[in-house]
Parts: sequence; structure tokens; C-alpha cells
Amino acid sequence: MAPFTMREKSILADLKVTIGKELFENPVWVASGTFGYGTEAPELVDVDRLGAIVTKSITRHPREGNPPPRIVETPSGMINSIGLANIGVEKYIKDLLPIYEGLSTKVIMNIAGTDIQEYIEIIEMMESVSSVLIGYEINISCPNVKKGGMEFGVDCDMTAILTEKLRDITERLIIMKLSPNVSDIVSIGVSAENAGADAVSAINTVVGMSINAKTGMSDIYTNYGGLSGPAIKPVGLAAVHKLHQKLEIPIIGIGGIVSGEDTAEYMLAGATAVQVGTANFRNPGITENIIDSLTLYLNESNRSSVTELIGKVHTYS
Amino acid sequence: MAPFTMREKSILADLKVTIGKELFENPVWVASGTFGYGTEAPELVDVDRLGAIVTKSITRHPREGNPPPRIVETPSGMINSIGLANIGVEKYIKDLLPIYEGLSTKVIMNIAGTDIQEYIEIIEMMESVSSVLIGYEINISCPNVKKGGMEFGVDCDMTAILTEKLRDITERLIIMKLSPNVSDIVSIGVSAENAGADAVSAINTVVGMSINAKTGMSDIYTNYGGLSGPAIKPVGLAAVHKLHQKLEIPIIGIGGIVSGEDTAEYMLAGATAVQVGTANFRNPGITENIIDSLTLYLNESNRSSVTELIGKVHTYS
Amino acid sequence: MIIERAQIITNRKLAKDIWKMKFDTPKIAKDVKGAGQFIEILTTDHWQHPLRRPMSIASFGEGVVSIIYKLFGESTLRLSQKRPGDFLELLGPLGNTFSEWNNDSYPILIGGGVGLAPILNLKYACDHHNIEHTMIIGAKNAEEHFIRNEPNNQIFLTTDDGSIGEKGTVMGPLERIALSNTNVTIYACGPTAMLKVIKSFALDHNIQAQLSVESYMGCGVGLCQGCAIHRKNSTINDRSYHEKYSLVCVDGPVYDAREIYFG
Amino acid sequence: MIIERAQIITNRKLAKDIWKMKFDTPKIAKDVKGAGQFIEILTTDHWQHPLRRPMSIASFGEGVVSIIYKLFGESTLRLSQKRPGDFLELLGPLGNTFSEWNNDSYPILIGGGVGLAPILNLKYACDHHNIEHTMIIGAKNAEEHFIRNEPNNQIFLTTDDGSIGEKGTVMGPLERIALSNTNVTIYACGPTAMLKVIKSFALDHNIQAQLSVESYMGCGVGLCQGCAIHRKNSTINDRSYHEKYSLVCVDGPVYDAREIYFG
Ligand SMILES: Cc1cc2nc3c(=O)[nH]c(=O)nc-3n(C[C@H](O)[C@H](O)[C@H](O)COP(=O)(O)OP(=O)(O)OC[C@H]3O[C@@H](n4cnc5c(N)ncnc54)[C@H](O)[C@@H]3O)c2cc1C
Ligand SMILES: Cc1cc2nc3c(=O)[nH]c(=O)nc-3n(C[C@H](O)[C@H](O)[C@H](O)COP(=O)(O)OP(=O)(O)OC[C@H]3O[C@@H](n4cnc5c(N)ncnc54)[C@H](O)[C@@H]3O)c2cc1C
Ligand SMILES: Cc1cc2nc3c(=O)[nH]c(=O)nc-3n(C[C@H](O)[C@H](O)[C@H](O)COP(=O)(O)O)c2cc1C
Ligand SMILES: Cc1cc2nc3c(=O)[nH]c(=O)nc-3n(C[C@H](O)[C@H](O)[C@H](O)COP(=O)(O)O)c2cc1C
Ligand code: FES
Ligand code: FES
Repeated sequence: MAPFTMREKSILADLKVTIGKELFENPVWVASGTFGYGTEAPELVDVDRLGAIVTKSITRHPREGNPPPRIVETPSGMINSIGLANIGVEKYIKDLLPIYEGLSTKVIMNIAGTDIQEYIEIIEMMESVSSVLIGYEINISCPNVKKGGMEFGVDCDMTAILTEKLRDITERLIIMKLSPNVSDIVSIGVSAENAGADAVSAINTVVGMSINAKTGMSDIYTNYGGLSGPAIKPVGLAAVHKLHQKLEIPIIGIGGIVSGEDTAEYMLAGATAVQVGTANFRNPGITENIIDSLTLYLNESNRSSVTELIGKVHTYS
Repeated sequence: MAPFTMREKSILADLKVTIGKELFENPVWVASGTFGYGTEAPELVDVDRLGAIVTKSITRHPREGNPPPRIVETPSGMINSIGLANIGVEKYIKDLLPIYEGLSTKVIMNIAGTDIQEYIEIIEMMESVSSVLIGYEINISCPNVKKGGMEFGVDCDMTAILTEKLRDITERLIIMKLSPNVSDIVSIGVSAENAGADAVSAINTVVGMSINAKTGMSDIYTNYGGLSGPAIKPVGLAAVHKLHQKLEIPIIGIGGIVSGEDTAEYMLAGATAVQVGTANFRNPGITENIIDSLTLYLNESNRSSVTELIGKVHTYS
Repeated sequence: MIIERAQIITNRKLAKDIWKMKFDTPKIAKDVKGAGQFIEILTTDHWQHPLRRPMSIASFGEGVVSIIYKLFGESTLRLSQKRPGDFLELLGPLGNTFSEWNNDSYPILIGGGVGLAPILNLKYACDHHNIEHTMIIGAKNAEEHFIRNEPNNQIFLTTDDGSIGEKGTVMGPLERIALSNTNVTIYACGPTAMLKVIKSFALDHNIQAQLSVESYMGCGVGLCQGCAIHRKNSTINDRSYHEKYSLVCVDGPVYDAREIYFG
Repeated sequence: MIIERAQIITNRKLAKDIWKMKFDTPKIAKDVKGAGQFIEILTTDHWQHPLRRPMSIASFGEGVVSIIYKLFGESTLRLSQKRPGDFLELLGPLGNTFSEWNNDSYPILIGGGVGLAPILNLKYACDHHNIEHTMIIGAKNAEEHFIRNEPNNQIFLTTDDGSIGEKGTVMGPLERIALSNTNVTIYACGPTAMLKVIKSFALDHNIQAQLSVESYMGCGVGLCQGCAIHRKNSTINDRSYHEKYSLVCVDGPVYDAREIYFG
């Protein structure tokens, strides 16, 4: 877990990126739900090297989540249907905020609700206590819960209303997390931007199913779950590139990122930062490798700042 | 390319499936655009063993297709943006129909248009000549052409109108090919069913993008292309299972099928037949292996007919 | 827990589809706390299979750890193709251990299929501490057994077809021995169906039982919440954060029989 | 064309990142029509990389075919890790050939980078038929060359840095030799940038030139329409079915310089 040592720090490319009023040490974050509450694997990863931690989706009340089986591997990916298992906002405030005070990395709280009121309530509770949180990522796109979640994610008007209401009650970053399971992700991103979001993140998981031919069983209790991992990288890249053509606010790229090169590809497509999800399960410290290889990539391609990548893909047409 | 020889034919499971008024020798077909016009690789595959051939999308007039680069490999998949390169309906009638007369396998013509009128015109032209074609697969879901295609695929009303008009002018099978790039694939399937389609096929490719970090270039001329291959198998399975919950007409499963087990999974999810796409590029004769291994699977699981699989996945909930 | 690049010392077939692999992995070996723990193996360097594969530690010693694995699918097949000298990346040791026996209790160790890996590990501990015990190993037939049937040494094999040892399941010897001894503790690992019957038996006769269970794992370290199983009679656990479900990778894989709910 | 499981006879490094592999592949070898054709190699049995990799035939003989390949990405790396005795599934032979020279023409063979594979194949044919010719091979530096610079035998090497042979590109020797001979025909394979310059040169001086081009391939047999390149001055082709684009796998990879449009 030693920091990058191949060259002198001074000549290394600058990894800092800005979103809203926040400056991040680097653009490599961990994705919600794939890094727990950030406290699970201290032996395996130095969280202070991360650009940011996005914590697991928190709901107003604790949720047990879906019955097992909850996950299964698929070609170059996996399906999950955790069902937003989480400790609820009270316990988050009580147990976790104090821990986050001790980190030097930035912490973003991911929030899920079943209706607009619930999102508002959670943020009001969070705003009423002091904390080092720098912002909220609003999960309007989880495919694994029946009530709530998806309904916003597929509807522009609801997205606009929700964003607007949350904007009214916090000055912290608001990042709307978009679903790929829609006919037109861009118009939803535009709605979020117009309603005052500081950024959008894309993508959440793609709806998928897995069946075991040997047993004839569905591999997941809820049948449908969310597909993630390298398999969906092309889907995430397309979403980010499309959003970048229309949006002014920063985009945070997510989907299948496992390397510094993947990060560069997302940034070339238009992302200002990225989140690493499934890859953490293979190696909870993989984000440190990604930061190192991104640095190397920038130096080898003679770029002095990672921001030089943003949206700079060369296209034929 | 020898037919299945592991046991006596007589004790082998029955592979026949019915769609509309057509009986197919087996449920393993080749997908449109991934097997050319069916005449390209006679040394490598015995097309007469296939359940059916779905030919490359044909448009009213010949199309040159999109400029290169048109394809690129992605994790467990590939992206294509061929842009419906094809010889046009006149040449299809003149050059290909005579060849199809000589095949004993069934041939389905895939059709793409830029507006409703064009679809109608093509089918009228086809109906005015005699041919062995048993049906039409209507591509309303190609992500790689600017005009037409996608507009229908994301809209229930347009799907209904198109299906209805085509139903009026042909008694051959009408199979509406659905796009996964929509918020709600089921309601589009329902529209097709209500308007008289004999079957739906799902899925066409998933919108994706690929970037080469080394060169900073987009890998595809049109930037966005269609993701196919094992990576999207979970997406196709989810679509088929969802459609099966609501539709009475048969569903033809497509997406990432490379084996007899994959075929069984799609049929368990609710498919009556399947189409093999990307896997043909790796081995143009792979469908023969798939038929053999499906037969073996049925025998080992003591099923006497492949139809026993349809929709029979066991679920937890 | 740590990620270590471990060199394969030996990799050989023990019985039909059952293999044993021994690793030179000093850091992980030093960390092992006891029988029941497992490691997560990265079986490939490409991403076709993104997830590691969990395998119980079958024995450990000075700088070495071994596993016993069954050929199941692609990843275990790939393991069997590795040669001594090759390297694999391991994450471990993970999970809890069978808890120590009281000096006055009589351990009955039960393994079904490859569930015998952690059970063998526990047997070594018993032998090492000179604790009298019985071991019962079940399998379909003789081909799948690689341990000798030594009833005189309290090692009982069973097979479904009677081709070696006793015909039937592990329940035959278990009932006989458990009911003819006092203060028995059962330690078992194997297929869910087997654990379920053992659980009923233990509860019916008020016998202590510790069961090691399996679950599909995403990360092995508590990050994904994928390995949840139903659990009852437990209090909210600090690591799983839940009452109804328990994360096998951090709270398990060993549970008291009374806590597990097999549905 | 056929799919054949071929055994690797040799696999060795020739120069920096450049390897040669020789296959025992009787059926494909028997089918080869001449220099220019290629095979499609399945480099892995899993589906992380669904597509085969196209490689020019660098030589062929009684029952054998060889390729010369450059380490580029994962698949070519994996090729380099194969050992003699291992098997690979090949599809081939595919594509067209350089067309036969007139007896009175003087062939100049030009290879850039691994583009030298089909060019070497052509050289063997020239040698075999006792046809006088010149071969020019370009590379970045000496490390990438594995052929001897023998100007006396009409084998000219060039390097960007002058570390072996002539400093500069293949254009130096080409211009000199082409312009001092009559009735020259150029046969070239290499990076697009090189082919582009050769094309201009050939057209300017009214010299016949046959260029072997590369394209990203999906299937290698005309099924996917993925390998299209721009083409001009051609008539509708029966296999490509198009005027503006040509499918490299079936119409190519060898084209008359006048037909290719490099954009
Ligand atoms: C704590 C624990 C300890 C285990 N110890 C052993 C052991 O000592 N010896 C042994 O042979 N097996 C053990 N297993 C099971 C072993 O992990 C699976 O057999 C192995 O992952 C199969 O991988 P595969 O790719 O060969 O099979 P696949 O074809 O991928 O899958 C076959 C089956 O293996 C299981 N499996 C696949 N991936 C996982 C995963 N990530 N997590 C859990 N299960 C999975 C599933 O039931 C699946 O249906 C253990 C599992 C757990 C959870
Ligand atoms: C007709 C033809 C003949 C060729 N002959 C040779 C040869 O003799 N020796 C040699 O070293 N190389 C040859 N190539 C190029 C060779 O196919 C690529 O270098 C190889 O596919 C790289 O694979 P990779 O997985 O190692 O690299 P990757 O990391 O997958 O890709 C690196 C680059 O290789 C190319 N590539 C990848 N996949 C394909 C594909 N399916 N089709 C075409 N290009 C691809 C692309 O340009 C890509 O950007 C030939 C290509 C063609 C079309
Ligand atoms: C096991 C698992 C749990 C997840 N939980 C959440 C969650 O609670 N909230 C959320 O917004 N996204 C959640 N996600 C989605 C990820 O944050 C991310 O958007 C997705 O996995 C795509 O990235 P990847 O391909 O790198 O994994 C989860 C993903 C996985 C795999
Ligand atoms: C190169 C290529 C060309 C395709 N062309 C067509 C087409 O012309 N018409 C069509 O309806 N679908 C077309 N498709 C989509 C396939 O028919 C199929 O729906 C898709 O590839 C998913 O199946 P797969 O994962 O097995 O490839 C094409 C797919 C590929 C890869
Ligand atoms: S395996 Fe990920 S939490 Fe247990
Ligand atoms: S590579 Fe598929 S048509 Fe040429």
C-alpha cells in the first residue's frame, strides 16, 4: 500500500479535480455499495489515498435487504440484488460520522428513499448535525427494490422535483446517480442539471438475470438484479459521453472500471471523476493500483494534469 | 459437421418447437447480421441443421453502411456499428431467394425501414413474388442508424401501428425484434402482441462505446455502437423472463448465447427459440455444437422434448 | 488478513474430482487462527471471472497453507491445471474458527464431500492436543474418498452405495456415537442437506453443534453484503449490521446450530 | 477454409517483442494458395476475448504453417506463453494472395514492422521460382530487426535511428531501386502510414503496387461486415456487395494501390 514511488512526486502529473466547490485529491473514488461504510478492510486499503468514498445507500430506517441468494458471477461481470441492506440514518450518524471525522479523504453519503419526502427527511437529519460529509449522492436508480428508487430514475419530472427540493435544503454537493435502464439517460441528466444538481454520476447497474441450467433455478432470489463489472463498461462509457455532449455540470463515470486505463477512457469520454465498484470485491486495494497506473499513464502521455483528459476523446465524426 | 451421433436418433429428445403456424426442427437459429445472407461459409457450417436462418437486415434500397472502424472487442463482448450495410430488397429477391429455395432450413427475412411506409413497401414487394420465406423479423431496434430504427423501438404506439399495418399485408410470421435500450421493454412487447405479431425477439444490441486510452481515439466511427456477446446475456435473460410473464405469443431469446446451456437458460426463462449472434464470428459452425449440446443436456436431464424447458425456471419468490 | 502472492508447492489429485493444493504463503500462514477459516483465491488474471473463489484451509503450518478442492466449474478446473512453481494471489485468512472445545467434551467431527477440508484441519488440532475424538466422512462412493476407513481409530467412512465404509449417510455413525457418549460436541461441514439433518438431530438431543456453512461470496471481507444467510436467535451483529441476515464471510462460516435457519 | 486444431511445433522470440510460431496443421497448409493469405487464431478457450486474432501466414510447407507476431495486447501475450506441444484452434487459410508477377517484372518487396510476415512468404516464393527481386524491411531500430542487412543480396534494412541498415524509412531504398529499374512491381505490407506513402509514390511514377492492408476483424469470413475499408475505382464486388466499402477478409487483404482510399 505504499504510495507511488516511481518518480519524484514533484514531476508527477497533477491528479486534482474539482466538482462544485469541492477540490478532490484525485478522481478515483469508490462506488456506493461496493466498499461498505469504508471501514471494513483497513488492512487492505489506505482509504486516505482515495479521491472520495461514497458510502453504501442509506435509507430513513434500517433495512435488512433481500433474502439470499443475492449475488452471482456472470461473464466479465456479476449480478447483485442486495436490496439496500443498510443500518439506517440514525445509526449512520451515531456510529459512522465520528469515524469519518478521522479520515482525510472526502466522504459522500449515498441516499435512497421510497418517496421524495423520505429523501428530504434524511438530508434534513444530516444537515442538523455537524459532520465532515462533503455531499450527497442521490440514488434514484437502484434496480433491486420494488418501491421507490427506479420510479424517479426513469422520469424527468420527478428527477427535477426531487433535485430542486434537495437543493433547497443543503449547500453540500448534490450528485444525482442515473440509471442506464431508460430510453433516454441524457434528458434525465438535463433535468437534474436544470434543477440545481452539482453533478451527475452514471451509471448504476443494468437490469439482468442469471439462471443455472444444471439446477433450473434462478440464481438470485429476486430474479432480477443489477449487472456490474467490466461487461458494462461500454454502456457506462456511452452514457458518460452522451451526457457530456449536453451537460455543463461535471459527470462522474461508473461502470466496469478496473484500471488506470479504464479511468482515462471514462475521463476522455467526459467524466471529471470515476467510481470503482465491482473491482473492489476482487481486491479492496485496487483503487490504489488504479491511482498509480493513472499517474503513470498521464506521465507517459505527457499530460501534466488529469483534467486535460476530460472530454478529450478524438472522434471520427 | 457430422450430425449428433452419441446415441441413436430415436431416443434423443425432441427438439421441435412451434411458432405461429410454423414448426421448426430445433430452436437454435442464427441472428440477423451475424450470419450474412446464410451463404458465406458453406465449408464451416451445414445450414440445413439450423432451426432457422434470419438474414441480415434488408432495407428498401441498398445501403453502404457506416464508415470504418465498425467493430471492436470489449470484455466478453464486442461493439458493432455496421449501419445496416445491405444489398437492398431488389437484389435480395433476385440473388438470394433462388438460393433459399434450395435449402431445407427455414429462412426468415429481417427488415429495417426508416418509416412505416418503407416497411410496408418492402413486405409488399416480398409478398408479390413467390418464395420459401416463412416470415419477417422486423428490426425496430437497431442502434446504429440515425434515421428510423430506434424511433419505433422505444415507442409503444408506433410499434402497435407498424405491427398492425404489416399484419394486414402478410400471413407469414411477423416477429417484432425489441430493443433493450428502453425503460420498459414489456409494454412494447405487449403492444406488438395486441397488434397481431406472431412473436417477439429480444434482445437487439445494447448501446455502448469504446475508447482506446493509448491513442485517445474512439474505437468506432459513429462513437456509439451495439454491444453484443456473453457480456449481455444477463440483460437478454431478464428481458425474456419479463416478457414471458406478460405475453402469450412466443418469445425468441437473443443475447450472448454460445452454448447448449445458454440456450436452455433462455428457454427456462421463457423463450421458445433462440438466436445465436456474436458466437458465429468465433466459429461459424458453433450452432451445430449448440444443437448437439442442447440435445445432450435434455437427455441428461431426462426431458423428452425441448418444449418442457419453456418458462420452467424455478424461482425463489 | 492480507493479499499474498503465493507459490504452489504441490497440486495433486486425491480422489475422483478432488484435488489438494499446498501453498508457500508465509504471511497468511502466520495469521491463521484455527480450523474453519478460509482463503479467497484469484484463479485468473483476466476478468472473465471477476470474483475470487473461497476455499477452506485444510491444513496450515510453518509458512504453508493447503486446500482441498473439488472440480466444479471453470475456476476449479483452472486450479487443477496449475503446476508447482506457479503463483496464485491469495486473500486471507478470512472468517471465524470452530470454537475451542471444553476439555471435558467429546468432539465428533463430520465432513461431507469437500466439506471435509476444515474438518481435517480440526482433526489435526485434536491430534495435536491429544484430544480423543471421532471423525465421520461421507461421500457418494468409494471413488470420492481418499481417507482410510479406520473404525478402530475412530475414523468412519460412509458411502451412499456402500462401496466403502458404512452404507448410508454420516447420520448412521453419528447417531450411534453421539448417543453412546456424553458431553458430545458436533463439528460439521458439508452440503446444506447434511447440515440440516445434523442440526435437527443436535437440537432434538440437546447436543452442542457447530456448523460451517457455504454461501456465494463476492468479496470475502464484508464489503458486498452478498454472502448473507438467514440467521435466528442472534443479536444485531457489529459486522453484519443486521438481525435477520448474517454475513458468512465475517460472522461465519462457523455458526452455532441453533442460530442457523435453513428455510 | 477450415477450422483445425493445430499443434504448436515451435514458438520462439526473434527480436524485441517479435515472435515466430510454427504449427502442425496439415489441412490448412494444404489449402494455402500463396503469400498474402492469413489465418484466424483462437487464442483462448474462454469468452473474455470473443474474437479470433488474424495473423498473416509467414511461411508454409508440407503440413506446416508459421506466423510472425508482435506482442501487442493480451491475446498476443498469451500466444507467446504457449509451449511446443500445446494446441490452438486455427481458421484458415483466409483472404486473397499477392497476384503472380509477370515474368518480365522486377518485384520489390517491402515490409514494415510485423508487416514483413506475408512479405517473407512472398520472398520464399521468389527464391523458389528464381525470380530476381529486392526486399526492403523497415523498423524503428536494430532491436526490432531479425533479418540480416545484405545489400549485396538485395536485402535492405532501414531503421528510424540508423542503428542498423539505412537511417530513415523504406522510402529511401525504394525510390533508389524503383527508379533505377524498369518494369518494377511493388509488394508491400506494413503500417498504414507507410502504405500511404508507397501508394503516392507508386501512383506518381506509374508503378504497379499491391498493398496488403489491415483492418479490425470480427469473423474473417465475410459474416460480420466489420472489416470494411474505403475503396475506390472498384466495381460492385460479389462478396462485399458494396461499391464504397470492401471487406478486407474476403476481398483482401491484398489490393491494387489504385483501389485503396486511405482517407
Ligand atoms: C467459506 C467457503 C469455503 C469453501 N471451501 C471449499 C473447499 O474447501 N473446497 C471446495 O472444493 N469448495 C469450497 N467452497 C466452494 C467453492 O468456493 C466453489 O466450489 C467454487 O467457488 C466453485 O468455483 P468454479 O468456478 O469451479 O465453479 P462455478 O462453475 O463458478 O460455480 C459452481 C458453483 O460453485 C459455487 N460458487 C461459484 N462461485 C462462488 C463464489 N464466489 N462463492 C461461493 N460459491 C461460489 C456456486 O454454488 C456455483 O453454483 C467453499 C465455499 C465457501 C463459501
Ligand atoms: C489480415 C491481417 C493480418 C495480420 N497479420 C499480422 C501478423 O502477421 N503479425 C502480427 O503481429 N499482427 C498481424 N495482424 C494484427 C494482429 O491481428 C493484431 O496485432 C492482434 O489482433 C492484436 O491482438 P492483441 O489481443 O494482442 O491486442 P489488443 O490489445 O486486443 O489490440 C491491440 C490492437 O490490435 C488490433 N486488433 C485487435 N483485435 C483485432 C482483430 N480481431 N482484428 C484485427 N485487429 C485487431 C487493433 O488494432 C487493436 O487496437 C494482422 C491483422 C490483419 C487484419
Ligand atoms: C454488490 C453491489 C451493491 C451495490 N449497492 C449500491 C447502493 O447501495 N447504492 C448505489 O447507488 N449503488 C449501488 N451499487 C452500484 C454501484 O455503485 C455501481 O454503480 C455499479 O456497480 C457499477 O459499477 P461497477 O461496474 O464498477 O461495479 C451496488 C453495486 C454492487 C455490485
Ligand atoms: C456485427 C453485427 C451486426 C448485426 N446486424 C444486425 C442487423 O442487421 N439486424 C438486426 O436486427 N440485428 C443485428 N444485429 C444484432 C444481432 O442480431 C443480435 O440481436 C445481437 O448481436 C445480440 O446477440 P449476440 O449477443 O448473440 O450477438 C447485429 C449484431 C452484430 C454483432
Ligand atoms: S462476501 Fe462480500 S460481504 Fe461477505
Ligand atoms: S471480418 Fe467479418 S466480414 Fe470481414
